Formats: sequence, structure tokens, C-alpha cells
Amino acid sequence: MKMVVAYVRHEAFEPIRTELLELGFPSLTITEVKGSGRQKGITERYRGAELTSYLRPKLKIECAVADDHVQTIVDTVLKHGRTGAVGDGKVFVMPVEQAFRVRTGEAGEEILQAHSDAAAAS
Amino acid sequence: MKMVVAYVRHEAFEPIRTELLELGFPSLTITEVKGSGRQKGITERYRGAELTSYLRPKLKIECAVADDHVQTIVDTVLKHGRTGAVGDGKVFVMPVEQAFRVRTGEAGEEILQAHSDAAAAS
Amino acid sequence: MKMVVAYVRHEAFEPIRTELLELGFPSLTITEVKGSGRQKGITERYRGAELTSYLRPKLKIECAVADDHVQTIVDTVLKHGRTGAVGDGKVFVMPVEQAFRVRTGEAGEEILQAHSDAAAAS
Amino acid sequence: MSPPTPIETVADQLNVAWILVATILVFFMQAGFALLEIGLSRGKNAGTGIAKILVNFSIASLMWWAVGFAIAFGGGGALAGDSGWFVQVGSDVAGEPVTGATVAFFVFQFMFCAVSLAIVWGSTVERIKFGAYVVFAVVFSGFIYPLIAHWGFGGGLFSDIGNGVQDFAGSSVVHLTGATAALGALLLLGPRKGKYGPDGRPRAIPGHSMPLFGLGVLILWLGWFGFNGGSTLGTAGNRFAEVIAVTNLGAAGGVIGAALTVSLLTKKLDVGMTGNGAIAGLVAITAPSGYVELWAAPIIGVVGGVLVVVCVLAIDRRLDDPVGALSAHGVAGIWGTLACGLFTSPRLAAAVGIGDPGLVYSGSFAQLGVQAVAVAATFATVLALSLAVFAAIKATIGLRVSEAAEDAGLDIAEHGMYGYPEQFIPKPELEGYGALSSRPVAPAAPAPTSQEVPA
Amino acid sequence: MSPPTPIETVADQLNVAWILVATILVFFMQAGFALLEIGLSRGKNAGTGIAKILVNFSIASLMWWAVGFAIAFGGGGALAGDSGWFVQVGSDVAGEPVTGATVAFFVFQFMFCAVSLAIVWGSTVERIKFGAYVVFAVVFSGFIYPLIAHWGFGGGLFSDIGNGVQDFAGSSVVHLTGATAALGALLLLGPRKGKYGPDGRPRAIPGHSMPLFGLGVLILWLGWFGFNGGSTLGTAGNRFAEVIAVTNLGAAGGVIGAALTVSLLTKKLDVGMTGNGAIAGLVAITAPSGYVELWAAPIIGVVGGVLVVVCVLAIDRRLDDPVGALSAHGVAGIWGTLACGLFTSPRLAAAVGIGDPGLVYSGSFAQLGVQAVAVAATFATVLALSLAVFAAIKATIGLRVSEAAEDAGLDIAEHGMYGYPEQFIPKPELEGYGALSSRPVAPAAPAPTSQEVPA
Amino acid sequence: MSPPTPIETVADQLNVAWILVATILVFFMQAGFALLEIGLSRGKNAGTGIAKILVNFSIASLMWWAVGFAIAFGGGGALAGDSGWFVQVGSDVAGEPVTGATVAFFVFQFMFCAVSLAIVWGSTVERIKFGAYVVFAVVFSGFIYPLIAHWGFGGGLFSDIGNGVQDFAGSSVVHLTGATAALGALLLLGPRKGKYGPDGRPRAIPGHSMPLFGLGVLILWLGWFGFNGGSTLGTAGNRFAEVIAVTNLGAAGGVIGAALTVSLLTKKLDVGMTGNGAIAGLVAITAPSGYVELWAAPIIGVVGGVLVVVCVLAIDRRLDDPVGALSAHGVAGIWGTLACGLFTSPRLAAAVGIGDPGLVYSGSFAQLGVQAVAVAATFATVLALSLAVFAAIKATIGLRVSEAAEDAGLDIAEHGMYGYPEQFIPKPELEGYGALSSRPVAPAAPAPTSQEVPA
Ligand SMILES: Nc1ncnc2c1ncn2[C@@H]1O[C@H](COP(=O)(O)OP(=O)(O)O)[C@@H](O)[C@H]1O
Ligand SMILES: Nc1ncnc2c1ncn2[C@@H]1O[C@H](COP(=O)(O)OP(=O)(O)O)[C@@H](O)[C@H]1O
Ligand SMILES: Nc1ncnc2c1ncn2[C@@H]1O[C@H](COP(=O)(O)OP(=O)(O)O)[C@@H](O)[C@H]1O
Repeated sequence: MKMVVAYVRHEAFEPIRTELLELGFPSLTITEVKGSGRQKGITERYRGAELTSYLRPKLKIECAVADDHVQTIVDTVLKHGRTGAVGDGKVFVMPVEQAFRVRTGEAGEEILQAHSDAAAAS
Repeated sequence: MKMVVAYVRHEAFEPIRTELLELGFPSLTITEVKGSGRQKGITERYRGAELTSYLRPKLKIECAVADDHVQTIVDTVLKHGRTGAVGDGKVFVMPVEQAFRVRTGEAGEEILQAHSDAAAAS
Repeated sequence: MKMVVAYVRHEAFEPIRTELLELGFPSLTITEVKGSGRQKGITERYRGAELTSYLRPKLKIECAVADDHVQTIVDTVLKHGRTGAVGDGKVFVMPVEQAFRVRTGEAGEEILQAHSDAAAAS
Repeated sequence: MSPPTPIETVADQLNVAWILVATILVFFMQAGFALLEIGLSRGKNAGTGIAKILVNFSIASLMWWAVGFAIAFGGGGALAGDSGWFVQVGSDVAGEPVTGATVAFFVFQFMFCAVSLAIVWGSTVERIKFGAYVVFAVVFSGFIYPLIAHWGFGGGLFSDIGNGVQDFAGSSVVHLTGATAALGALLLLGPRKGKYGPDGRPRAIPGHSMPLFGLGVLILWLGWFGFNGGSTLGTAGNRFAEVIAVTNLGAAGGVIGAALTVSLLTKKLDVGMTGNGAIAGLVAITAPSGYVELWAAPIIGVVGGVLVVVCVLAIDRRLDDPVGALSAHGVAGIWGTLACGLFTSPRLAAAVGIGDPGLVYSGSFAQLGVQAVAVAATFATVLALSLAVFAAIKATIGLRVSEAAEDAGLDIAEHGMYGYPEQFIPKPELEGYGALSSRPVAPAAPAPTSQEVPA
Repeated sequence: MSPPTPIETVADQLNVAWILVATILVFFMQAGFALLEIGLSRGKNAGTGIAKILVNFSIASLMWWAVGFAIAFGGGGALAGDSGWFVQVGSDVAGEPVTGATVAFFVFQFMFCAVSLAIVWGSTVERIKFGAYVVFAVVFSGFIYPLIAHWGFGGGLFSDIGNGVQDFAGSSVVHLTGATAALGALLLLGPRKGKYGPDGRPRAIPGHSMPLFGLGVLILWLGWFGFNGGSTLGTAGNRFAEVIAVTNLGAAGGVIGAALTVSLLTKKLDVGMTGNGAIAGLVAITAPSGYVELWAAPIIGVVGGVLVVVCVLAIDRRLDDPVGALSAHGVAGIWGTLACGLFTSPRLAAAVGIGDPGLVYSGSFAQLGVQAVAVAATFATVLALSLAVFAAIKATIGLRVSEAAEDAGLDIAEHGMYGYPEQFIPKPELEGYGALSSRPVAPAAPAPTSQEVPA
Repeated sequence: MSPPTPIETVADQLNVAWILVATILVFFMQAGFALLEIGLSRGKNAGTGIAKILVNFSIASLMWWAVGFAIAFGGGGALAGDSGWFVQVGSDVAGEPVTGATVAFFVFQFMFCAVSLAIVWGSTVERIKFGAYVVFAVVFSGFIYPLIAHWGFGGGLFSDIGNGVQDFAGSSVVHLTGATAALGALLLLGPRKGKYGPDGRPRAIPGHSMPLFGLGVLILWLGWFGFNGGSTLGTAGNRFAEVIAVTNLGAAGGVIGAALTVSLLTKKLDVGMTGNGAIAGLVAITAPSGYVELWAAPIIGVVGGVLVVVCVLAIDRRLDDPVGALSAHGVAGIWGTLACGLFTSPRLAAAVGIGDPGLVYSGSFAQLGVQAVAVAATFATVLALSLAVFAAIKATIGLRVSEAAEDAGLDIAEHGMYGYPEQFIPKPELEGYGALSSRPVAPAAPAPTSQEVPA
């Protein structure tokens, strides 16, 4: 199992979520984060004084999937996350050793994503 | 060392935190996240127009522990996180290779959780 | 490749970010989190009733780097994150198996940090 | 009656002008109540307070016009008035034709009805059904309040107790009435989920915005100058100036009494309690405002401030009254009404022409007794009536929202949208496709995919 | 003219006092408009509303003083006034020397101009350039509004249609004028990015704060008592009391009409729509407030409330009017003006001395026709003029901010800082070195590094 | 003195009515100051502003009643009054028995004292100890302000300089006094932590809510109509109408002056500075409001607006004045007082009966000199007295909160709870067991554990 961690623009989320859902990957978690990278910061002004913000709002998407689904997730993110401008973000893949579903206590790959129910969920 | 990452309902946190503290695991980090999974979304209405929200508020708990404590943490989360309804969440276990305590610069497993001080801390 | 995950005090961020930038590591992501550890909680009072908060605001820094840069990142965090008081935080190093740049689709270590552009970016 | 002289005409219009200014000030109290309630509610219940105040006030406006005013001020016997339905210029009320001056009185008195109604809801926030408001608003503004107003202000019952009950602007008629109805609701409604821990001890459920709460308190204080000052119904003898000065000193006393008490009892200067102190001081000085000398005002206010803190702490153990209305309007209202029995000065009792001087001047407990009777009668009547109405509501449409709705918050559950959408809906979903849609993607470049990547 | 008698002097000063009280109340409506707009905007556009209201109101203050008042009330023919430029005590306006009373009238009427201008902007929030406000404010407050005001209030055109157009406080002159200019802006401005989905269906872009929105509505309601009540220009016959009572009943009707309609149509009691209902009720009752009996007010209000909901839903399909100004001020303004043609009572038509009784009394459509003509003339004139001005602005400095600016929000883009900095700037950056700087680091201990660590 | 004629009685009551309306408007300025301060503070210091305004205003209410009014208006010599302690109807003040009219004057003047006190705190937000407010409030409202008020308004010192100092509503007496006391506090208090970077350059510490700030500014503007307009102490000659028009033009000028200046100097239309411009315009026009013709108002206002921006930028380099009170109330107050020496018109100097026409009319610098003396005397006296008091406070209970308290915020540190709890306390801890407690767990199913899991 792997955890696909993607840092993308906010506006990229809707298309990514929609396609993942269609592909049968309804389950994911997002966090509103702030990131710095190649993208420039912005300068704020307040009562004459300045404040520079190097961090820009990004969205962190975490999606745990079975090994052979990783590529699908990554491709979907790359496809929709892209504007071609600096700041589009990165995707990282990290290993996951165990997984449990809280509701039932079941463990293992099979709990990760539920293709059938997916449609229903949306 | 492992990082136990759990996505649970907000209301599950207090009992989990309390028991972990008693068990001598005072140290953890939480993040308010939004998740989608099997759980249905909700539809908002505003001035006649609609907006559907597929993401529901969840809590992400990160707790780094020594390998042989993983099960304790996972069990505690499963025990209290559960309502039996869709949306209870998932728990993932990920490998950690190194760990440091910022305050002292010490490294290694021994810095992870402090049983004795725990009581004091609460 | 590794993901350096650090939980530090808010006020430690600026110096850390600045030095990492000078060292040629402009790219990182932060999340405002709440943590519990050895640090004491605080008690709030409202209309006579009490509420105790065991969680204190912390900052989570995520920085993915090539294996041989890990130490630099960790040292920078340890150096600036430290006040010597309980609550300074922890740093964890976790494995990363793949990395992609959304903007171009490139993959691999080389996309992680951009030394030259770094200066420009700030 | 001979036609008024030019001078009488101007004097009359000046009185009407003052009454209308006061009316407008009292209207503003609606905003004060709304903000006070909203500030002390959680963010997930912030929007419903707006819908509630608008709908309630509107229902009351129509009910008061149709029947309330007639019952309260339509002459008639000790129990209720019987003329002036659907107020119309030219038609008769209590044997007099309705003129512009009558209309001014009508709208001024309506604002009092609306204040009393607004008080009811503070105790019920964050869990009551919207429908319950609507039904109760109809009954309360159409019948319950008008009945009490008739007794206290309309020449009914209370004018026959002793030499009359002293309640200048309504500590009892308006505030105790509202707070008692709130108690009725509370008894049938129960506490907010999570208010009491497993151990039964009250937990803090902090309101989400002290600035909005504080603005509400200041707006109420402002409106109270009209509330008490306008109750002179004119400018005669410049007595309205005294009333306003007395009112301000009472409010100030309330703040100081509450601030000291809460600091001593809880070691912290609770912001909400300090605000409650201002309200308690104002409620307490409402009945005496036209009857007492300046010196008595700070005393009455301080006692009100002390009482509100002590009572909020005590009541919180058993009843979940999120804004402290029972204490600030109920207990302080009782105290204010009784205070007349202690501090009313001979000069002012004579000027108003109601009741006798208070204990400190007369050495007699007579007036104090009269006041006590009025308080008891008001409390008993309103509690009985409102319990009946709320019981009926509970038995029919229901009084309380579902547990799921309470968890989600009344804004989303009852109104379809949060009062602060950006605090609850994840940003990417709020933005939707919006932001990205029109951004151009370098067309030449091939869509990136992990395949492309060399090894 | 013989010098005024003492009694006349007092009566005159009482009139002026009332006018000034009303003036101050109407001024407060600026805060109401600002909060209403801000509450219905996203948090990233919250600060600009403050800068806008301050700058617009200030520009209008100077323009009205310099030229607006002269054009509106400087006597002259049917088209426009021609005296009273740069109002000065002692100088002449319309053949009369300017006195304190004239100045009171001048400042009271200015507040109406400012209200009309404020209405323009609601529809344009979240995407219009700040510079566009400034330019349009100059033209609108200096020329467009004064022209219409002259026709409707200044003895111009509209007094010659039939026996005169009945628009007591300006449903048409003030509100329709503002809303029509808003339409002009909207036609050239286009919708907010993301308002319409790929499928062309309108998406919800929820305002960020219902409490601020609601406070705005309540403040507007408050100010309206001055807006309509002050239009009696004095206390004669206590008619202002009737106007205020009628106004309140109209507003109440609006809330109830809108609340019922939106609940039926969308199954949810939308908070914003309920507030719009109050505004629509107030706008609708503005023209009739001095002409109709109490009984007609709730009817006029309810219809206004129903109309606003239906129109907001309909207009939203094509035009992006974030606050519903077109419906609440435009449609309701037209309805209110026409309502005089239906409900004006003989008693009040005579009292005011303008126009004839409405259909229900006279059985004649005459006055209704007169009202319709005024509405058409106002709409056509204002639309033409404002389209011209906005087209010119668009062609020169531009009307709309860049897409990037719209995404980032007008606060940061146009004013350099967010209206809620803590909601947008990461805390560590806000704190910067601040918090840490003065904290001592145990000096003895060596700086920690991963080297130290034993294996 | 013969008993007043009926007409004199009505005229007197009309004057009192106007004074009370003005009093109520000025009261509302407290809400304006609170919101302005809160809006420009960080969210962690939002609740304390409410507790502060309530406690301060209340202390001042009692102090002014007990001693302040006597010192200010209790007749007596050039230095201070000596009668009217614990104001009571019937007792004597300055040789006259206290009547309703006297009480109106008493409460009107109190509101000025409260405004002056409120000004003190703006510069000290986010780091001063609550206790410091309390102590200083007692001294300031009981002695310091009354002293200056006696000199400027009570027939003291300043009436003997030349033909009297022209300060119609208190640019100097009220605003400069408050700002000077603020300076005293600031000198002993120091900047907020993190205000100045390691390089000593000022850093931006943005206020958390522009909407609240803006509402505060608009409420202050509103209250100012009572502040200046009420200072006519009546309706004689309808002069109050002129004062109100002049006040509005001055404020408008201030906004425009500030908006242009800040746009030019910083390339961005800073929202806070625009609001400061309104305040500066209002402060500047306060002294001249009863002495200058309409034409002079915009000029005085614009200069005030330019000054405030320039001074805020300059002062910010050395002193940390979060709301810009030193510039908006101090510098603009000085400018306004001097402006009388330039623009006072013969007509109005005569009407008020104080001082001589200004430079532009008289060509003489005489009055300008008189004004300068008053400014200098006020500044020197207040600075000395407040430095002394604050030094005493610093030496005893301390002036500044601990660094830890400053980091955590005054709300939690001094009041035990955040002003916006949901912004600071993690949601799961706010909800606690609440939400879960009553949820049923399917009992049949075995508690899940990782053991159960097959392999
Ligand atoms: N090495 C990294 N570690 C953690 N987060 C990163 C890293 N590189 C990029 N990010 C995240 O991705 C976002 C976009 O990265 P950036 O370098 O600006 O885009 P691009 O890759 O197109 O140049 C950053 O704001 C940050 O949140
Ligand atoms: N594969 C996953 N990757 C990341 N987060 C997940 C994943 N599966 C579930 N989650 C998180 O757990 C939450 C609950 O999951 P859900 O599927 O609704 O519950 P259940 O497992 O009981 O069906 C989701 O909202 C999401 O935040
Ligand atoms: N084992 C852990 N797992 C996850 N987060 C941790 C862990 N230990 C510490 N943290 C994070 O680091 C913060 C500081 O830790 P704490 O133990 O208080 O400091 P110290 O290590 O100096 O005693 C905590 O608030 C928490 O956010």
C-alpha cells in the first residue's frame, strides 16, 4: 500500500476529485496548507509598513491506495493539477505498512478504496 | 519507529487522547482535515442556488511511536473512534526512519513517548 | 528521497525558512496543527464554567529532499527551533519512494529542490 | 373640548417628536438582542439569529397592530382592553379617536412588546426549532404581553393595587415577562447537547464572538435611553433628562457590580459577565428610572450587577441559559421592581402620580408590598400561559431540533447555509471550478503523466 | 414678509430639529449598506467595502454641496435647478436667502443622494475596479441623481404630470434611480468569475457573514424611519407619526412575504432572502408612506417581499447581482411607486397636496397612470445616462479588475492588505520574528545537531 | 427671575430635547471607539476591548457624577469649579439649583469626558494591563479631563486669554487632551512585541477585521453629529443645522485628503488610513464647527486628512500607536483648534460671542495666537499629569502585561477566554464529549481491534 501525497492549487481539486470518484477512488483526505517553492511571494502593505508573505495557499491531498493503483492516482493529479505556471505543486508517494477501517476493524488493502459504493457516495 | 496516522471523527478525539495519556502516550499531533469516502456529501442552498459539499470534517491524528507500541495506539483509536456508521475513518501505519527532539537534539526511539512525565503533563 | 516532518513552534518558522532558503531549499509546506506532548495544557474560563485545552498550537513543516540533504534540513530545524523549554517539538524523517513535479510531469530526485532559482524566488 | 392653542399644538408635536425618537431608539434594541445572542452562540448557529429577529419582529408588528394594542391600551376593565383592533387613524380606541399622537403612542408601545419577545429567545438559542419561534411569537405579541401591558401600563389590574404599582418603563411588565416566558421554554426544552459533562458538571460552551456580543450590549444601552427616557411620553418638566441620567448611572453601577463580583468569584474578569452586568443594571433601573433620585441609581445598578453574576453561576448548574436572560432580565427585573418600594422619592412619586414613596423615605413597607404583589402576579400568569403554549408546541410541531441538526448547527440545518460559509465549507469546494476554468493551459506542452518520465 | 412670531420661531426650530434627527438616521444607512454588501461578499472582499463607502460618501458630500443641490433644488424650470451652487449661508437659492433651515434641508436631501449612490454598488461587488466607483460617484451625485431629484422632489417635470407624481420619500426618485444605475453597471461588468458553471447554471457564491449582513439590514430599517419619517419635513399634524407606523408595517410585511415565498420555493428559510424582504418592504412603502392608511401598509409590504424573492431567483439565472439590489430596490421601487396609484387615500392626498386618491378609493386609473409615467421616465433616463458613463469608464480606465485580482480578492489587490489578515496570512508569517526574538535560549547548552546523536 | 412663559417653557424643553438627542448620539461613539480599536487589534486581543469600554465608561460615569462635573462646571475661579459634587436635583451648582435642564447638560458633558477617555486607550492596545485602565480612568475622568474642561468649556482659564479661546466642541479640550494622555501612556509602555524588526524598521501588525474597524468609523461619524451639533446646546437660530452640515463637509474632506495622500505615498489605498482620514477630518472640524462658514469646512478637513497620513507614517517609525490616535486626535486636534484662528467668520464669532474673526477675514494673527496658547497649555498640562499618573501605575501595579501574556493575547490572559474561541481552541476540544456522548454504538458488534484482523 502507498500514500499518495499531492500538493496542488485549490482550484485543481474539483476536477481531480471528480475523476478519482469516477475511477472508483472516492476516499481521500485534504488539508489546506501553505507552501513555498519556486513561486514568488507577495508583499502586503498596512498603514505604510510592509509584510512579505512567501507562503502561498496550496491544497494537500492524501490518498492511500493499493500499490497497483498508485499510477492512476498520480496521473489524475498531474493531468488536472497543471496550469503550466510555477506553483503547480508536487506529488510524493510514500509507503504504508498497515491500514485499518475504524468502523469495522478490518485491516489490509481491501479496505482502501471502494469502487462499487463510490458512485453511490457521490 | 512508526507514524500512526488516523483519520477519525472530531468527537472521537477526547476519549482517544484521554486513554492514550493514561497508557503513557501523551505526545501526538492533530490536524483538522476534510475527507471524502463512503460517507454522503451534503447540499447547501443559498439564495436559490445550490452547492454540494462532498467533504466532511475529520480529524487527523499523527502519533509517532516505537514499533512495539503501534498496536496499542491503533487499538485505542479503533476502540473509541467507532460509531458503526459510515464515516468513522481509517488508520494507517507508516515507517519512520529517524526521530529527533528539538529541545535537546537527542535522537532515536527513546525520545518518542514519555510514560512517566505523561501523568504530570495532563 | 526522504520527507522531513518537523513539529515546531510558530515563531521558529521564519528563521528556519530563511536559512533553508539561503542553503538552497526554498521548497517546503507548512500546516498549522495542534499538538500535545510534555507541555502543559491551559485552562479557559467562561461564565464560571471551565474548559481545559491540552493541545497547543504548533507548526508542521514538511520538506522533501534527497537522502544526502536530510541532515542539513534536520540541523537547520534543530538549530532555530530550539528555546530549551518543553514544547519545542520533534523532527521525523520518513521515506519517499517517488516524486513528481505537477507543472512538467518530471519525476525523480532532481525535482525536489532548486538551488539556483532559490535566491530568485525569495 | 376646545381646539388646541398654537402653543399647545407645538408642545404636543414636541412630545410626539420625543416619543418617536425614543421609539426609533427602542427599535434599535432588536439589533442589540440579535448581536448579543449571536455573539454568545457558536459560529454554526450565527445566521439563524438574524432570520429569527427579522421574522419575530415582523410577526409582532402585525399582531400588535391587529389585536395587541387593543388588548393592552383599548381601555376596558381591569383585565383587558376591548377597542382599537387593527389600529386606524380616525377609528376609536378607548373612546378617543385615533390621531397622529395616538399612532406615535401605538408604535412606541409596540417596541416594548418587541423587546419583551426578543428576551424570550436568548435562553433557547442553539437548539430550538424555528417553527416554535413563529408560533409563540404570534401568541406572545398578540395576547400574553398585551395582557400584562394592560395590567401594568394600560390602566388595568396593577393600578388598583395600593395606590398603584410603580414600574416606570417595565422592569416587570417588559423584562420579567420576557424572562418568565424564557423560563417556560427552557423547562420544556432542556440543555444544549454537551452542556453537562458525564459527571453532570456544566461545561463551557463559549460564544463565538465577544466583539459582536459587546456591540450588542452597547446598542442595548443606547436603546435604553429611549426605552426609559421615552416612557415620560413627553418633555414635560424636562423629567426625561433626569430619567436618562438615572438610567446611565444604573447601567454603570451594573457593570461595576458585575465586574467586581465575577473577578472575585472566578479570578477572571469575564467579558460576557461584564456585559450581563450592564444589562442587569439597565433592567434594574428600568422600573425606578422615573421614580428615584440620581443618588439611588448607582446603588440599584450595583446590586443588579452583583445579582446577575451570582444567579448566572447558580442557574448554570441546573438550567442551560446560554445568554443569562433569566438572571439579567428576570432576577434583575424583580429586583428593579422591588427597588421602587425602597427608593422612590416623594417628589417623583408625586410627579408621576403613581404609588407612594419608598421605604428609605417613608419608613413604610407598603409600596414594597405592592411591588411584590405585581411581581408575583406577573411571574405566575406568564409562566402558566407560556408553559401551556410551549407544551402545545412541543406536542404538535415539536420544540427542539434533531440531535443531528444540533450537531450540524441550526444555520445549515434550518436555513440551508452556514452563517459563516468560509468557516465550514472547504475552500476548494467553495471555489469549485470557478477559479481555474478560465485559466489557459499552455496548449503545446503534452499533458504530463508518470509514463513520460524516463525510468 | 413680517418677522416670525416667537411661536412660529419655536415651531420652525422644532421642524428643523426633526429634519436633522432624520438626517442623522439616514446617514446611518451608509453603515447599513456597507454591512449588507460586506456580509454578502466573500471574506477576501470585505475590506474594500469600507474604503468604498467612505470614499463614495465623501465625494458625494462635496459634489452635492458644490453642484448637486443647486441642480436639484435651485428652482429653475422643469428640467433642472440653476441656483445655489456651493451652498453658503446668506447666498441665494431659488430666490430665497439660505438660512439655517435651508441648510438643514440641504443636508437632509444630501443623505438621499448618498443612499441612491450606495444602492448602485451592491450589484457590482467583488469584481469592479475601485477607480470606477470614484468616477461614477462624481457624475452620479453631481448630475444624474440631482436631475431626477429635481424632477421628483424639486418641483420639476414630475409635478406637471397629472396632478403630480406621488413619491413621498423616493421609491422611484432614490431607489429605482440607484437600482437602474446598478443595472447599467451590471450590463457592462458581467458576472463574478465562477458564478455560472460550465453548464451555465448559477452557482452559489455564499456571502461570508450573515451576522454582518443582518446588522446591516437592521441598521437600514432603523435609518428608514428617518428616511420616510423625515420626508414630512416637519412635525405638522403629527403626520410623521403615521409615516413611521406605516413604514414599520410595510417592512414587517416585506419580511413575512419573502420568508414565506422563499420557504415555499426552496424549502429553506434563506437568511439573505429574509433580509432582502425587509429591504423590499421598506423600498415599496417609501413612496406610499405619506399617502396611505395603516391598513394598506402590510399589503404593500407583503407584495414587495414576494416580488423580491421571485425576482432574485429569476434574475440570478442571467445577471449576477450578489446582493439582489435590482430586485430589492428596482422592482420593489417600481411596485411602491405604482402602489400609490392603488392605495393613496383621499385624506392624505389632500394633506400632502399632490396627486389624486388611488384606484381603491377613486375607482380611477388616472393616478396609477401618472405613477407609471414617472417610473418609465426615471428608468429610461437613468439607464441611458449611466450606461453612457460606465461605457466611458470601461473604455478608459476600465471597469473590471484583472482575473488574478479577482481570484486574490479586492482587499489585497486594491488595498494591499486583506480585510481579515489572520484568515489569509499564515500565522508564522504574521508573527514573524516577533514572538521568538526576545526569548532567551539556555546559553550553556550546545546548539543541538544531529551529529551529537550517538549512532 | 419671573416664571417662564408657556412659550419659553416649550422652547426650553425643545433645547433640552435636542441636547439629549445629541447626548445619546455621543454615547454611541463608545461603540465606535471600541470597534475601531478591536478592528485594528489582532484577533487574540478582540474581547478585552469590550470589557475595557464597559468598565471604563462605567467608572467615568460615576466619577463624573461624583466629582468631575463639579470641577468642570461648578463655577469657581479660573482653575477649577467648586460646587455640584454628587449632582442632585435641587442641590446647587455654580449658584443655581439643579433642574432637569441642568441634568441634561450634566449628562451631555459627561459623554465628552467619556470620549476623551476612550481616546486614551487606542494607542495602548494589545499590551497594557487591564488594571492600568481602571486606575487611570478614575483619575482622568475625575480630575484631569474636568480640569481642562473647566478651562475650555467651564468659564475657566481659556476664557481669559484674549477674547476667549474658540474650541466649539473640543478639538483641543476633548481630543487633544485624550491624545496627549495616550502619548503619556505610550512613552512609558513601549511598542508591541515584534513591532520593530531586528533592523529597527517597523513591521506591519495588521488589525484583524476591517469591517469592524469601518463600522466603528461610521458610528463615530454618526455620533459626531451629536458631538458638534449638540454643542450649540439648543436650537436657537437653527445654528445646529449649520454645525451639522459643516461637520459632514469636514469629515468628507478628511477622507479625501487621506485617501489621496496614502495612495500617493504608498501606492495603495489603505483602508485603515482612509478611516483615520474621516476621524481626522472630524476632529479637525470639531473646534471650528460653530465658527466657520460651509466653504471652509472641506479645506479644514482635507488638511486634517493629509496630516493624519503623514503623521501616522512618521510616528510609526518610533512610537507604536496601533490605531493612530496621536495623529488622528492629537495632531488633527491641534490643527482644528488653530484653524479657528484662520477661518472663524465675523458672523459666527459674534453669534457664539467668543473670540475674534480669523486671519482670512481679519488679517490679524491675534486669534491664531490665542488658539496656540490654549493648545500649548492643554498639551503641557495633560502630558505632565498623565505621565505622573502612568509612572505611578508602572511603579506600583505595573503598566504592561508579561511577555507570555502578550504572546497568548490579552483575552485569554486577562479574561480567561478568547474573544473568538473557535479561532483558537481546537474544535475537538471545544466539542469535548458533547457530540459523541449520546450517539448509540451498535452494541452487538464486537469492539474492533487489530488482533481480529486475519494476517
Ligand atoms: N520539496 C518539497 N517539499 C514539500 N513541499 C513541496 C516541495 N516542493 C514543492 N512543494 C509544495 O508544492 C508547492 C508548489 O511548488 P513550486 O516549487 O512552487 O511549484 P513548481 O514545482 O511548479 O515550481 C509549494 O508551494 C509547496 O507547497
Ligand atoms: N484511502 C484513504 N486515503 C485517505 N483518507 C481516507 C481514505 N479512506 C478514508 N479516508 C478518510 O477517512 C474518512 C472516513 O472514511 P469513510 O470511507 O467515509 O469511512 P468508512 O471507512 O467508515 O466508510 C474520510 O472522510 C477520509 O478523511
Ligand atoms: N510522538 C509524537 N508524535 C507526533 N507528534 C509529536 C510527538 N512528540 C511530539 N510531537 C509534537 O511536538 C510538540 C512538542 O512536543 P513536546 O513533547 O511538548 O516537546 P518536547 O519534545 O520539548 O517535550 C507536540 O505538541 C506535538 O505536536
